[in-house]
Order: sequence, then C-alpha cells, then structure tokens
Amino acid sequence: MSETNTETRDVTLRYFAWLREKTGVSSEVVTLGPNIATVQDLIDWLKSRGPEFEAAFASPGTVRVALDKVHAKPAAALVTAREIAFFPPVTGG
Amino acid sequence: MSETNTETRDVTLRYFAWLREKTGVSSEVVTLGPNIATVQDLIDWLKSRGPEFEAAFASPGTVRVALDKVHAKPAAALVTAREIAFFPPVTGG
Amino acid sequence: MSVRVQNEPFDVSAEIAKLTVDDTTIGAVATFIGKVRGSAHGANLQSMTLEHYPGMTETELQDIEHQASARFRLNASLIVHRVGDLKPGDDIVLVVTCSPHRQDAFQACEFLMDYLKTRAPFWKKETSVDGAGHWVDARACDDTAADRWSKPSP
Amino acid sequence: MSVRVQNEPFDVSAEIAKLTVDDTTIGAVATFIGKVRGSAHGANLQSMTLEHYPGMTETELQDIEHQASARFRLNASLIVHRVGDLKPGDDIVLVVTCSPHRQDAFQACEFLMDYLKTRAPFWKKETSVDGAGHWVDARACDDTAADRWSKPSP
Repeated sequence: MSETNTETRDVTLRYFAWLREKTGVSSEVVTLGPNIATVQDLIDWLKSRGPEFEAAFASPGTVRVALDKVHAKPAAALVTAREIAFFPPVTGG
Repeated sequence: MSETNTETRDVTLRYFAWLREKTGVSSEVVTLGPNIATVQDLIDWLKSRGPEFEAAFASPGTVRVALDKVHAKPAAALVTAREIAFFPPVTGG
Repeated sequence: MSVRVQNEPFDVSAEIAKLTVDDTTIGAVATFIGKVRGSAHGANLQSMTLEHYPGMTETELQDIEHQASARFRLNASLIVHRVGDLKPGDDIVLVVTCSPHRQDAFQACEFLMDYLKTRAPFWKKETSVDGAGHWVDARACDDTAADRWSKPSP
Repeated sequence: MSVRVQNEPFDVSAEIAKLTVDDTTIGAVATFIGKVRGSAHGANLQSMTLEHYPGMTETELQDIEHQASARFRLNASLIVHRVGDLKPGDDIVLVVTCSPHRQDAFQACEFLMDYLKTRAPFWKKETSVDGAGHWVDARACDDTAADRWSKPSP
C-alpha cells in the first residue's frame, strides 16, 4: 500500500524571485493526483495550467526546486513532500 | 678610487629582540676598517669583541640583517650602508 | 556557530567582540563583507532588493556552517545576511570565522562564502536609476568557486 | 593604501567605514585580525611584548601593500600593527582589503598576512604567568605560506 503514489494529496507550492513574478503566485495549495510522482511530473503539470506558468517554466535549466526546504533535482520523487518551492539559481552573498 | 673599500667609515649598528638582549646594546656607532666589506665580515669582527657578541652571533642561521632598513644576505656587500641592523627571524602578525 | 537573516545593518566590531569574548584560544579572525555596488551591467543602481526563502535560508546556512566546522578548526563563526531594500554602499552579508590559526580562519571564511553563494536561497533584484528592474543572474564562476571544495586538496 | 604602527587598539568597523566611504565600486571587503592567545607551548601567558624596527617596519609594510596592489584588483587596503605590551585576547594586527570582487579581496588579504609574517620587522616576546620571558620562534610554515605566492598560479 504505497499511499503517496496512489492517493491524491495536498501540497503547498511556493514561488520566488522571477518565478513568483511570472506566475503571479507566491504561494498556493494544490491537490496532486497519483500520476504526479516526480518534480518533473509536477513541472509538466504546472506548465499546462496557462501561459504564465508555461512562460515561467519554459527554460528548464533556470528553475531550481526544494522539497520541504531541501534542494532537489527535477528527477527527484516527491514522496511525502508537503512544501515544494520553485526559484531561480540563487544569487545571495 | 673605491673609497668605501679603502677608507674607514662610521656606521650605526642596531640590534633587536634577543640580539639586543644578548649583546646588551640597542644601538651604537662603530668605525669600520677597509677590510670589512660584507655583512659576514662585519659579523666576524663583531664576534671578536667579547663573549656577549660571540654568544649573540653564535648561530648564523638565526640572525637576519638589514642594510639601511632593507633586508640583506650575509654575503651582501656593505658598500655605502649607514645603518646596519641585526635581528632574529621576524615573528609579527 | 550562528546565522541571522535581518533587514537591519550589522556592526562588524560588535559581532567580532561577541564571538571572541572569553575565548583566548582564538588567534585569528577572518571576516568578509559583501556590499551593494553602485553600478551593474553599465547601468547605475538605485537600489537592490534581496528576497529569500524564510525557513530554508536558516536551515541552509546552518548546514553550511556545520560543514565548515567539520572541515576546519573553528572556535566560532557567524553568518549575517540582510534582506529587503538596500542602497549602493550598503552591506549585504557578513561572515566571521574564528580559529587558533589564520589558515583555518581564512579557508573557512572563503568556504562559507562560496557555499552561501551557490546554496543559500537569496535572490537579488536590481533597480537602476531609470527605474528598470532586473533579477541578477547566477554566475558560473560562483559554481566553480564552490566546486573547488569538492576536490581533494592539492 | 596605508599602514600604521601603534600601541592603541583599533576599531574594525571604523577602519572599514573610512576605507569604503564614497567608493561604491567596492563589492567585497576581507579583513583579518590576529590576536594574542592565552597560552603558548603549554604555558599560560601573562603578556606579550611586541618590538619593531621603526622606519623599516613602515617601509616594509608599504612595499608589501604595493606588491598586493600590483597583483590583485584593490580599491583600498590597510595594515595596522600594534606594538608594546599586550594581553591575552588583545588584537595584534588588522589587515583590510577592499575590491570589486571577493576573490581579489580574500587573496590580497592572505597575501598581505603571509608577507607581513615573513618580512615585516616585528618580534614577539611572551611572558608566562610564572614570569619567564621567551622570544617567539619564527615558524617554518610561515615561510611556506609566503613562498606559495612566488609560484605560478595553478
């Protein structure tokens, strides 16, 4: 019984910097279906939501992801992540 | 006519750190004869002045020299140097 | 070992005093301050806005500090990163490392900056004097700088 | 570019403020502070006396700064070295380097410290709590650290 891959679940999505500006969203709660298993699955689904999201995620190399506040790769499984964040490469310091 | 090598001349000698303590001298003016051409000549002459100087200069590797406030090697010619300083390897910073 | 994210300026002397008080085994303190420059890409800057990911920032910075403590001999360290609106000449980031010896202090300070630049979730938006806004691009040389710590020492 | 030899303590924040005021091309400030440690060779330290060679010290430090300016992109730099009687926890030396970029600031700061340690005519005498005096020996690792700048970059 792999509940995370067969059931829908609610996750919080967060967007920072120009991903926040392009999507027009800083934070939202969405319900993910069982077919969304990896970060890449989620990105593909987000791109289908409209032109703003399509544009924000158009260039895969410029989007970074964190699962529950930990850096992750696009191929990473979402598993039990509750908060998924999208942002450009960091530019602090 | 090489005046610096054939005439006597007065120079100031300075001693720092444990060279000052061992010789008991911080600064002195001495008259150098024409046979003292290099730093090493001067050290050899200083060592002949008494047990304090003999002890201070006993270990050649631990004595550094500056000619007119510029680092120099024992083989360096004194030439027209007016101030010759002896000190241990530096330990600042 | 501590990290802070704040809008307020910081005072280097006061931070160093707090880190070194009562620890006379510290012989070396290295610090780095990053500042807002007055121009970027040929345009004069009016302001810089620093955004971050609250929660993740602190976790990442603490993780970076732990890595530094594991690699280098450190008595104490501090990372302070400012967020919000800053002007040219303002300080952005402060890193302080305290060690018995200077090599560890210097290396840990550089390590912290290199990792911070490539891992800590901060983003800079520059506004030029003509009002145009521009998100700063990540620089490949920052990745290169961070990568050198993954290689065996020469 | 400036150097000072003094008995008085220094204030890092004030020194950095003086070096960076009105120059918004500075993006990076690296500093190093060397401090008197509380014990040496297993003995607890009561005090440390720093002797120097007035005149030569300033000349050497200025020469070291000129070399740093020739090697690295520096907007400003400062060396302050204290002399006289110091206690454990006291600051001994301050080096500050200001540059557009952090690599130059860090490297110049390390370069200045490495050269200062092997060329500037300062000598430390430690007095332990039992009253015994001891001139600090030069360390071979300081020569090694300075030598690395004579080699071609990797």
